[in-house]
Amino acid sequence: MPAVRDSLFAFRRAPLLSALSITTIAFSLFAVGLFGLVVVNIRQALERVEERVEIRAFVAEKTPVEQIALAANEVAKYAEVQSVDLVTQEQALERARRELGEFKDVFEAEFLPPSLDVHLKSGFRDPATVHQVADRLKALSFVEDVRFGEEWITQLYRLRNIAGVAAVALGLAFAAVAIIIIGATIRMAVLARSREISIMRLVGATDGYIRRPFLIEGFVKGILGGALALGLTWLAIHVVSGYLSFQTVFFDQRLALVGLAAGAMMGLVGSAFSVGRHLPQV
Amino acid sequence: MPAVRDSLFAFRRAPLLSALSITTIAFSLFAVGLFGLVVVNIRQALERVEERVEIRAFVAEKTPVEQIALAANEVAKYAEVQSVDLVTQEQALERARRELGEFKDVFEAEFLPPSLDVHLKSGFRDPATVHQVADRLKALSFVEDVRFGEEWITQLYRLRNIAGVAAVALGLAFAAVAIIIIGATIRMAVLARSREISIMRLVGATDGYIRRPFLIEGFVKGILGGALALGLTWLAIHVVSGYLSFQTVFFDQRLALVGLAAGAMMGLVGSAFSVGRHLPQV
Amino acid sequence: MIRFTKVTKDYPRLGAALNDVSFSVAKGEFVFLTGPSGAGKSTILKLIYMEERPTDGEVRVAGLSSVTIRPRDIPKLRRKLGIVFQDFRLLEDRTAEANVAFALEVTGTPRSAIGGKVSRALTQVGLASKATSYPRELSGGEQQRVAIARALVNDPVLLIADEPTGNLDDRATRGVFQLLRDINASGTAVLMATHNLDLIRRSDYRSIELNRGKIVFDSAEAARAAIERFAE
Amino acid sequence: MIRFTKVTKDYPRLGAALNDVSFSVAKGEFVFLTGPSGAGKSTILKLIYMEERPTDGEVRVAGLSSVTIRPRDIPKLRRKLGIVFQDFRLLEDRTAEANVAFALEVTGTPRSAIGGKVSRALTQVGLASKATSYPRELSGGEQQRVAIARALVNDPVLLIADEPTGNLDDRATRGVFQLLRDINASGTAVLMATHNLDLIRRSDYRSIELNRGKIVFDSAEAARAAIERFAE
Ligand SMILES: Nc1ncnc2c1ncn2[C@@H]1O[C@H](COP(=O)(O)OP(=O)(O)OP(=O)(O)O)[C@@H](O)[C@H]1O
Ligand SMILES: Nc1ncnc2c1ncn2[C@@H]1O[C@H](COP(=O)(O)OP(=O)(O)OP(=O)(O)O)[C@@H](O)[C@H]1O
Ligand SMILES: [Mg+2]
Ligand SMILES: [Mg+2]
Repeated sequence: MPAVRDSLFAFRRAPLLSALSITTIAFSLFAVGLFGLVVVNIRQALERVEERVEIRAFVAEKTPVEQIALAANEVAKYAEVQSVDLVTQEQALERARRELGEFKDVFEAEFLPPSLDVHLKSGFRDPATVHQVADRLKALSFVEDVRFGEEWITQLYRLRNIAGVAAVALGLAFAAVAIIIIGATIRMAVLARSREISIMRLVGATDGYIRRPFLIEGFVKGILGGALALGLTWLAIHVVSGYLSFQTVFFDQRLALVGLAAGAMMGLVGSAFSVGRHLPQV
Repeated sequence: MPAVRDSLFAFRRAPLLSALSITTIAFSLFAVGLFGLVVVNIRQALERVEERVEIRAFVAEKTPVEQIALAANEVAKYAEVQSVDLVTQEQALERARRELGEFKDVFEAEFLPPSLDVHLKSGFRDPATVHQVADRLKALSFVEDVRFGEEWITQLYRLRNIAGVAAVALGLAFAAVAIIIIGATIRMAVLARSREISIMRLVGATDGYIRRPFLIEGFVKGILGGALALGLTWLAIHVVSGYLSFQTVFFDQRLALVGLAAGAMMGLVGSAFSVGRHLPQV
Repeated sequence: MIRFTKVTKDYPRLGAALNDVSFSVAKGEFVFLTGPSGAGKSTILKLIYMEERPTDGEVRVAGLSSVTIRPRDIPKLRRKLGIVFQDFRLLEDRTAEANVAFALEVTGTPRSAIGGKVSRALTQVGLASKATSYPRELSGGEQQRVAIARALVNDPVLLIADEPTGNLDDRATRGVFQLLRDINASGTAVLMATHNLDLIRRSDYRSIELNRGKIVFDSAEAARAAIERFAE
Repeated sequence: MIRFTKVTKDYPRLGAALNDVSFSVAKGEFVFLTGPSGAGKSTILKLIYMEERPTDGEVRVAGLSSVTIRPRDIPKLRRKLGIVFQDFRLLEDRTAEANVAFALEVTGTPRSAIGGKVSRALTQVGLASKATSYPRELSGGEQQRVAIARALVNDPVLLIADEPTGNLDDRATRGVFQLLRDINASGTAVLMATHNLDLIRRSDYRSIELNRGKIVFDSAEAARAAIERFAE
């Protein structure tokens, strides 16, 4: 196929131009990729944090243990509830010491009340549901007080929403920029080959024939750009996570393929658009 | 000056090519700028946090207040020390309640010892100095225990160092990328004008004459790219800080000028390098 | 093969480059097009391969009309033509060989057939030894012959040549002319714009002379008129 | 003005395009360079404006030697020359006017002087009315005349013309030739490569004929030899 050969020839003939467009595709996808990874990692972190969403119902001090255990069984049957832990006074102290860190020596007295610690099922950890469950717990006769870090849960969800919206917005913006840059590169390629194109026309080449190598060029560059972006992202994440020593997740195979496909699409769309617009002007 | 006219003419003749190179300069400076702002803001935040570096010396319970006050005066005279607060048992309890948030109802007993809270002068808040002062405090007869969050201070400094190194490294990397891209753009311009250049040579133009418009072009594009980058950075910061509602600082006038100059330099260096390399090949 | 009917061609600032021009060329005919610089010769050729469209009138070439042709049919027309341009139009970054092969690749000739056709065409114009030279390594006359080889290579039904001997010495000019005659003898119609009056005088092919966008002399018409006068 | 001393020029794959060529052209002389396509005419001209360097021997032009010249002196040499290229070398994206002005701008002529010189040169070649046309809007002959105007515009001491009448009809050819004679009469040396033997025959200027890279005839030498024989 001379079209393929032609488009590969374009790489040899204008290695810098080609490298530039691949690099720009790679950089835009790299940016999207980095951001995507931030999102992926934030989400993971959020999920881990979310698991700690719990409602703590403090029990009046003189309540018999049997009654609490009974109530615990009752609460465990709520549709939203994943598990219920009964925390005795000793366990509460132990935990407080752990959680309050450097002040641990300071806690001597047994002053923490026992509690029922309720974990919700995933999918039921949004502020509204938490509120609802908390209200039901509050209605139990032996419960003195219910705490669940309302502020904190709301903030968590707000952060997640911001991250999601930003991911989509930035992704779209960068894709647009990349397509524009590819279009510009193809336009330059068209201009650089304008003499060749006009001669092709004069010896009887069809528009499809003239167009094909540009499309293939865009497609191949897109794929290469996508692959480069994946490599860069992988490298960046590993360097960063190695340096700051925190755990990170990389894209799975499916997402990596999506990245390549996105590169190819960007290359194809950009070149198709640009060729369509600029070929008639040559 | 025909050189200036020629280089401006280049913008009209190849608006897309020009826009592309300006955009790439802008994007690279934008990235540097964003990162720079992150650094600036992290630094500011660190400074604020740093102010909270304090050494707390717990005093044996039966020590007379006069002796503590005397010691406090003594400690306040250390070269490294900014201020010394005497915290009584009641104040300690009050503070614990405030700091421990949701568990505040739980603290009933007066079990916290009084303490001397020592703040260090800025410049003396590094781990080594803090250690040293802590040791001197420990030597005081009535001091039972000294705490100063060693781990925390060390982490803080490590973070600051990472930020600094990353700023320089990323800044250099991006500058290199930008210069390469400008070089590529100028190379394309040289190639696009190769016929013109060869004709110029044949009618007696000197190399300096041929080179000048490319240098001016690079310079002007660099300035424009720098300006665009400043604008983008400003916008990005304001959008982000507006959305996440936290306080940010922008570059001062001097740094903004440095940004413009950096753009101009990048444009000039990139085009000089590229013209020097590719002109002889035309 | 070609029919111009009351063709007028205006260029934006110039006004009429051609003014009410009518003539026709039969299958297999050999026709010279002459006239001073700027008379409109190249314009007529451009109308034939439909790089330009007439402002008024109709141009018919190989069964296609300038009035009804769709843009996507123009490649089909051009594949039937061989064109030698006044300014050669060779690709600077391809060898002589590749320049000729180009015309075949574009029209989808199978790769296996290309090599043979290309070397035959280059041999015909006497440039077999320069097959792998780039245009800048060729003299002006050699470039012109590459351009001719490219026009010949796909066996056109009509060959259009715009000043194909402008850069050639007398001997090479006669060589190229002989080549065009041979092609014509094998059935291809030839339309050749030239300033070389010697060639026209020495052969007895039909010649059309243009001046300021009008046909001022057509040897076929003149002959017909003479015959008519003789018959009276 | 020009002296070639035992000049040989090899091209990479071709071998010798010029072989031991020696001749000289005096100040103010008019010399034709003829010979078949590929004989080496353009190569001699390229050696004169130092686009190529000889493989062996020495080329001296306007006091500068190919052996000792530094690259940065080449522009100085070219500013003294006017060159008409076989393939015109006009800038596609500039008008005729701007193409001519270009040669002046490049050499640092003050802007105020450019306009007048340009329109005078275009008038000389009969193209004043096409000053604002772009090359693609000009016929082949008109482009050639723009190229001539550009070569004339900076009053060169030596005018080099490579086939300047290849695209011109007889009348225009005579016009351009007359122009070159006028320029020559005002003291400029002219070296013109051409295939047009008519021109050479009709004038009695010196002519040098090349073939396969060697000088096979030089009318000045022939005349000297004839005089010597006569004197015997
Ligand atoms: N695209 C164009 N726009 C405006 N004017 C044009 C254009 N093309 C040609 N012309 C003008 O039309 C006239 C005829 O041009 P054409 O090229 O047909 O002449 P020609 O007979 O081929 O001359 P030559 O022998 O010099 O090649 C000329 O005056 C030319 O300047
Ligand atoms: N750069 C080059 N590399 C290799 N060979 C070359 C180069 N330039 C010219 N030649 C060869 O040198 C020979 C002489 O070329 P030159 O251009 O001097 O011929 P010419 O006399 O001007 O011919 P014409 O009348 O056709 O223009 C030709 O055979 C040509 O192919
Ligand atoms: Mg013409
Ligand atoms: Mg030549």
